[in-house]
Amino acid sequence: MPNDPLIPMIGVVTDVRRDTPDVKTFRVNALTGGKNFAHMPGQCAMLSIPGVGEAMFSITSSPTNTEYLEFSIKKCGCLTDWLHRLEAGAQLTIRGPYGNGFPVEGALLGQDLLFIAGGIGLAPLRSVINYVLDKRERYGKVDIVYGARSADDLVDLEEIRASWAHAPGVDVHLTIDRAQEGWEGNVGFVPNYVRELGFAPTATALVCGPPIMIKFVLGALAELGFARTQVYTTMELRMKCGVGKCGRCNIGSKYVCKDGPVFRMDQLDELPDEY
Amino acid sequence: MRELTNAICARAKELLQSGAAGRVLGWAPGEFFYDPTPGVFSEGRLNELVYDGFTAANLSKYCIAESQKEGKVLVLLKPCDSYSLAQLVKEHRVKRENIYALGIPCEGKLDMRKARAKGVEGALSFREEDGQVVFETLYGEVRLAREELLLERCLCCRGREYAGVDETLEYALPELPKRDRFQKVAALEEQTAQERYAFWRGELSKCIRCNACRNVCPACSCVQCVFDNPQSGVAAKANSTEFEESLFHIIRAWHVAGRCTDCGECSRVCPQSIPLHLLNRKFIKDVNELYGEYQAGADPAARPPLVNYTPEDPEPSAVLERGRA
Amino acid sequence: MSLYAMDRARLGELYEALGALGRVYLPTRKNGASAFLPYGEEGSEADLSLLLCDKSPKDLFFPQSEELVKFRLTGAEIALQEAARQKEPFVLFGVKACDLQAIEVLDRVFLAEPVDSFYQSRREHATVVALACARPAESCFCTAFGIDPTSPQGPCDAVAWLTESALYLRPCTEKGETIVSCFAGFAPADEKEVAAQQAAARAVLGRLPYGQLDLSRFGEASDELALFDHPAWEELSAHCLGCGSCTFSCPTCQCYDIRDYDTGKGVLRFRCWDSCMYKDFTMMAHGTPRKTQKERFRQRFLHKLVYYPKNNGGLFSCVGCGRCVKKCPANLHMIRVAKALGGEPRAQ
Amino acid sequence: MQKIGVFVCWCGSNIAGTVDVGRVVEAVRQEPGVAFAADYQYMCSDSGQNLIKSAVKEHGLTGIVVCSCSPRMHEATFKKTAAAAGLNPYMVEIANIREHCSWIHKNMEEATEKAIVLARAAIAKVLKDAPLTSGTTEVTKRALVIGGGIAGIQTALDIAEAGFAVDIVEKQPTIGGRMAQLDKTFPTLDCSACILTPKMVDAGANENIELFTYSEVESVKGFVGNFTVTIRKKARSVRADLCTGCGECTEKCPSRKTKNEFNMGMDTRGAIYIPYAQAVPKIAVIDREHCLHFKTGKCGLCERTCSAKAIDFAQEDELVTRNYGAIVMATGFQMIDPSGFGEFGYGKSKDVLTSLEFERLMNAAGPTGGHLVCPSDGRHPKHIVFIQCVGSRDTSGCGKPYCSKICCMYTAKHAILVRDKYPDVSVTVFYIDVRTPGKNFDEFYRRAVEEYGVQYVKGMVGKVTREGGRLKVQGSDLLNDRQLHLEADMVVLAAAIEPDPTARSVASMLTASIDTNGFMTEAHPKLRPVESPTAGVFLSGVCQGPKDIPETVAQASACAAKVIGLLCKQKLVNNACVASSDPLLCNGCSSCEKVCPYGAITYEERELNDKGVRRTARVAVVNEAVCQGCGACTVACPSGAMDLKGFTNQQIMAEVDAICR
Amino acid sequence: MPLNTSAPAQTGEYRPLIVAFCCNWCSYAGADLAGSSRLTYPADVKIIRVPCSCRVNPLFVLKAFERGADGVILCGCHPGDCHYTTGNYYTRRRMTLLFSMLDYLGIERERTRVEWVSAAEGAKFSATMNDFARTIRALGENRKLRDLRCGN
Repeated sequence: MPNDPLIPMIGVVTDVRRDTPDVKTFRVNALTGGKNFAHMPGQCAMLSIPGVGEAMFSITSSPTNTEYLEFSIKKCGCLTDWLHRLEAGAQLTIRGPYGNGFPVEGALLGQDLLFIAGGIGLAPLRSVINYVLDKRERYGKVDIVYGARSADDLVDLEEIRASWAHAPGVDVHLTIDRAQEGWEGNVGFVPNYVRELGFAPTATALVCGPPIMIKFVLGALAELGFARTQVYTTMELRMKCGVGKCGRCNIGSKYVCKDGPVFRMDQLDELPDEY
Repeated sequence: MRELTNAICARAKELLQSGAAGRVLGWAPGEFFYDPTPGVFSEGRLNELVYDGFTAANLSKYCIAESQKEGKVLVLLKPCDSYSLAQLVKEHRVKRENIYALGIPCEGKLDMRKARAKGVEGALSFREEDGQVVFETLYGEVRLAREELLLERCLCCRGREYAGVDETLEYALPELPKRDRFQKVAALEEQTAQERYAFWRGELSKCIRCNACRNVCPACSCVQCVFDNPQSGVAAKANSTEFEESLFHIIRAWHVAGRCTDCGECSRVCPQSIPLHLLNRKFIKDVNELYGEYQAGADPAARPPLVNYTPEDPEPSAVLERGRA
Repeated sequence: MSLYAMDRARLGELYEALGALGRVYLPTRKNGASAFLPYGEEGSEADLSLLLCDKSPKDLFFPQSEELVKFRLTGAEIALQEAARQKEPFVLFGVKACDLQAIEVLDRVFLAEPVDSFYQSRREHATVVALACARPAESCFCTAFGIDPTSPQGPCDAVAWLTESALYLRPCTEKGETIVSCFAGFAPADEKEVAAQQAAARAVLGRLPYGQLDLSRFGEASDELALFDHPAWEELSAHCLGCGSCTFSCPTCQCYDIRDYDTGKGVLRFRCWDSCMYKDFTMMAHGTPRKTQKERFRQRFLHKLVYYPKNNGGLFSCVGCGRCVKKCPANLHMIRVAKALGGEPRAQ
Repeated sequence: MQKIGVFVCWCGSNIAGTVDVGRVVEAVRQEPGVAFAADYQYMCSDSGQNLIKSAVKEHGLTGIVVCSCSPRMHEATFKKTAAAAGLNPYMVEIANIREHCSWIHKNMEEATEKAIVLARAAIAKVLKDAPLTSGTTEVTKRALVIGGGIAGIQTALDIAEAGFAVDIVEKQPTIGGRMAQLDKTFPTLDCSACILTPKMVDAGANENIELFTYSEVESVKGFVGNFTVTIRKKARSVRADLCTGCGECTEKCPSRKTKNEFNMGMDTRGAIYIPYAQAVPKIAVIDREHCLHFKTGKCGLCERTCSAKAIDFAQEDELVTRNYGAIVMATGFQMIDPSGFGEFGYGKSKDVLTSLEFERLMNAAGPTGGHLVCPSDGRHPKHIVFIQCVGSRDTSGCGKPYCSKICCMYTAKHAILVRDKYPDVSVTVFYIDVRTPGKNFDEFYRRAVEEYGVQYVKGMVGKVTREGGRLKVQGSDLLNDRQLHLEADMVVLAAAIEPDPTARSVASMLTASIDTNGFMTEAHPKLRPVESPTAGVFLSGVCQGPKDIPETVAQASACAAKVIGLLCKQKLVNNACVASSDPLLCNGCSSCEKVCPYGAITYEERELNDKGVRRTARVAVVNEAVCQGCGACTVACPSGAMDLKGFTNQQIMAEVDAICR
Repeated sequence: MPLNTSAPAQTGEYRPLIVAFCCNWCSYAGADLAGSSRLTYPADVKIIRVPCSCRVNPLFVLKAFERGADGVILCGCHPGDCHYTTGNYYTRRRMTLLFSMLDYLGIERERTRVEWVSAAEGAKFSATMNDFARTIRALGENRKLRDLRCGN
């Protein structure tokens, strides 16, 4: 391990998978094989291409995966453009893990879980879902609501259909914004779909997606009777150091990279509205 | 000074009442006598407006944002400030129709840094008496000649002409010294390259890249500065090497060349006391000597020297050999 | 611990002798500005009587720019080489009480887990000598933060007092003792002159205009949301130029950026000062949560007065040095903000 | 990831002789982004191009670098190759390792190192290349020919014959130019006027041709296919629609002291005049500078004389603005004033003439009606000395460094004409070299020597002085190594020819470049000799360089062919390397607009979404059809909003970085 | 530490690094002509092709110095002959002022140069580059205006 939190390790891209037109999933291994580090679901890592930049990404693979780390990355800026050009065999730098993660070994144990994701928002939840599915007995019923603009924009559709949909006690509810040929699932926005599906407020909800989706999902959950203490989300703010020092990612007195990125909604309520 | 402040307030009040403007951009009192801050006043708060030896801030740059807002703002401009506004208007950076520019007289602004350097410690208040400034301090009273405390730009005051104001407020004030503003530039030009290099290294090495000079500069009004743009190839936040210190200041001076009105704000606000105006004045001096006198902001129709040419312009090689054997 | 004194006229000899402990950084005037600079540089003039240097001593621990790691890229391969940490000891002499407290503030950031090893190596190799203030300025308001400038306390190895004729020194660590032992000019001394100076200075402190600045609304127990939504921010921040003169002059501001520089032969990753006042500070590919200068301005002041204290047992991350009072181009400084927020909201 | 292919050309031994191409290939393989590198003997050959094409396909290349000769040679070739392989042609960069490397360096080590650096720079640039697509513009189906001499006339006639409208602008009151002033032409001794005037008449009568005589180009805007030209039709003070060309007025005009330009000032004309009998159009013109009416307000004799009521003293200059697809420069030449060469006594004695003056002197329509007499006193000459290379091939700085090309031949012609018509007159020619490279040229010269007994003396004349009514010529005879002192009645100077001075101002309006001698620069001296580097501007006749009549006519027709080729196109493909402004960075300050030579930049208010912050701003907009891609705006822009496609700030900086690595 | 890394390793002789910006229409063609006429000049000179000398941003010049160039020369069409009519007139003002500023800051003024070279002046191009390279060689390394991190 390096001698300073800011000094990264070398990671090797061992596989690149195109999920959607603008999302690719990268498999990363340590130089010597295996994982660069262990993590908990919901934690992040700082990836970088020297000379291009550094940015924080959710680790999409489950901690139960002992072979490699995975990152689903949407092309949206300079660094992600570069990352998307990488092919298997390329090297990058990686440091982490950062943040608190979802309380999979705490508050979520034994709970019914309702995962609600939109678009690339599935990335951090995928780690939790796979963790939960691998340790299926520790948790209650699992519902996954996942939506995107179109069927082409659903990340990991293969895995969802091949694995999640058939897992015991798991219901997968897919939706897309607008009808499209060959799509037989639901059509409509995620918040409305959540409302239609009418989940019981006994479950714990884990929500991730674009801010506007989160906002309306929270409204829908409130209508369904979910308390703020039953809803978790994960934040995406500009994190630079990852270790709570560079002064960028705070919301009031909380640092997203240290105290988050996973927050329970009632915790967020206590913070200034600046995210 | 109180009398002049009253006159300004009175005229501002009339203008607000007449509907010429809806608010006033002026100077609000600070927590000390020397730290007034730019402020916007409604009619009811005009009595808070200050205008004295320390209201040095050039308000022109604030007009960029103010003029985007609804309604018309009355802005108080000292003669030299008015050129900055005129230049901004010329560059379409200020919506002129939302501005009412009132030219106000100036007898030169004071530099607290000079006062401190001359031994004014713990100053609590000041008053002006017969060309002297009297400071009450924690350690007793200190009297200094006013001229000793003038800001660099005021020592080389270019007079009481205004550019492009809607009206001026007449008020008799004593004349200011009119030193040659190019004296120091010329003196540097006389030195050897090695001496000049040593001088500028000494000065620029103090730079902390706080960007105060840039952000206060009315000519540096870019939506996004090249030094903040990661795509520009020169973006940098902090000085990492001597080169970056030089690069930033050369390019900044270059980008404002032909547009800089020599308002001197850059040097006034530099927390590290770097005489940045000497860079701008070098360009101004060169332009004046090579392409004819040019004062940015003075003539709304004149083509700025760097977007202009004549077929007879001197050659770079000839210019570098100027005045050398 | 015991007090020593030396002849003020022999300060030069002391500085030379301190050289045995490492490079000596002193309050120094150079080219019309002041900073903690190595003793003996050409064109510089060390001056312990400077009340405050233009630049705080923070860059000796947290330099404006420092290399973290170097990458060499060959084909697809990345080779990585960590930058060296501080290995040479050095002496930081003449830190005022406010700046000393600022080091404490920085320590709690950089030495908190995970420890920043670059900062740590510099702190470990430093011998810090504090210096009491004899003639505070009107812009000083350290006392509002409970700092006694006549008797500096905090992460230092010795405390010094400079009088008309002598320099007094009270070591407070073993490292501090070595200062006394490395210079023969020190002799045990009594407290009389020091006490007299302290008394005189305290009398002045009592007359500071903002020595008792009301900070009761801020700190660990403050109402974060109320202060965040305070109506005064709008007007306070309206004329902020968004420069970093406050940040970069401030002894406690420690926001940083990590950037890469392509040297043509490799890539240097370096850390540099950044300012939360800059509009690109929190800029992401799709926008920024702090959209206007109001949010950025508020962040800086609330960080010092509320967020930091809440995370650090009530310790403010403003130390009342007054540099922002002197440096802000628009005079939008801590005193103004604390007054505006601390009292009743100003009538609109 | 970009996948760059690098192709290193040997150019036979041109490159490979000095640059170790193998090492270049090895070195560039290490560069980031390079997926393929190869060398080949002739990359521009079909098989070379095929190598590129197959590598693009096989390796999925996204951009290519060709290390070869100058991009001015084969950039277009390789762009086409890339396009054929399915790559965007702007993903091609050339590293010039021939002209800029192998040809100028002798040391293999040094040249190889430099070639690697140049290749690296090109790789760095191509890595930042973006595919560009060109817009298209319509072509205005009309051409403008500037200059109505034989070159202009021939070009216009050919274009008109192809069915396109063409306008001729001629500053003189008639077309015809210099050729109209010549007596006979070499080497056939045709009568110049006899062969020219039918063409002049054709031009005047052709329904596709419109003549703007006594006119000048006032301004030119636009670009290839879309020029907008304003022509100033100077006031003739004579209504063209009424004047019958009867010449009545010219006879009556009381002002008779004006030097007659047509006769090189050797006689005079009236203030109202028709330049010569065969002028086209045959319309009188009043020279206001010398007209009594305009000088004194009196007179008006012509007005009273004219039965057609064509005189119009109130006539004003008229500005005509027209659109053209192509512009032809046919501005011709003039003879230099040899009075700068004091030793020849030109200007001191009337009997020292230039060749063109002599031409008029021999002409039946000339000042003496074709009688060869000494201008000083009208006596019949006994001995005429011709001096060649007066001001040509002159490196002293007084004259022209180039060979005027036509002098040797016309001097031979003059000598023959004199000896033929006046066998009693002896003729001596001083020459440096006699240059006769042309069909029947040397034969012609030999006839002068052998048949007509013209004395050719190799040597320069040192001095011509007047002595007792005759001229004394002092010269050296190099072949016999002696000084000659000759008595002569007339000395004729074969003065250098130079481009017409108006060419310079017209060229600058056209943004066409001019060489140090004032001749128009060709797009390529060998391969594109009738095109200017400025697209849409073509070169006809002596404005491009000295030539004789057949060459001029040949070039004029070649030029016409090029114009016709352009006018035949339905649409033109624009320059893809144009400026573009990032609205989010634009300050709207107008600096860029001020430096744009084409008026390609305008401003508009635009609603912007700046990373979530909405604002309305005045921003610059570039007209891509008008922008020629100079990049002046990019430097005037302080915020870096303005950039130039194909030569972006990032690309140039990447090249700098690569070179300085 | 040897600052210049571009020098051939086998000779101890100092080889400067010279960046020449050449406009496409005149000077680049002039350089081509120098090449086809086999008029040599030192390999220290590396040419960057720009459409017009007016494309050269002062940032490029400074960037070259930052990266370790020892001299920067700009070549364009002769004033009045610019392919784009006026480009080199702006270049002339810009570079006059910029180079005067560099001189003012104490940078050796011989390190910067502007020359007008037409497409026909291959000989002038070669002579200019020879002279400039000689001048820079005599001046030695650029130490005042470079980023010390470069080349590492």
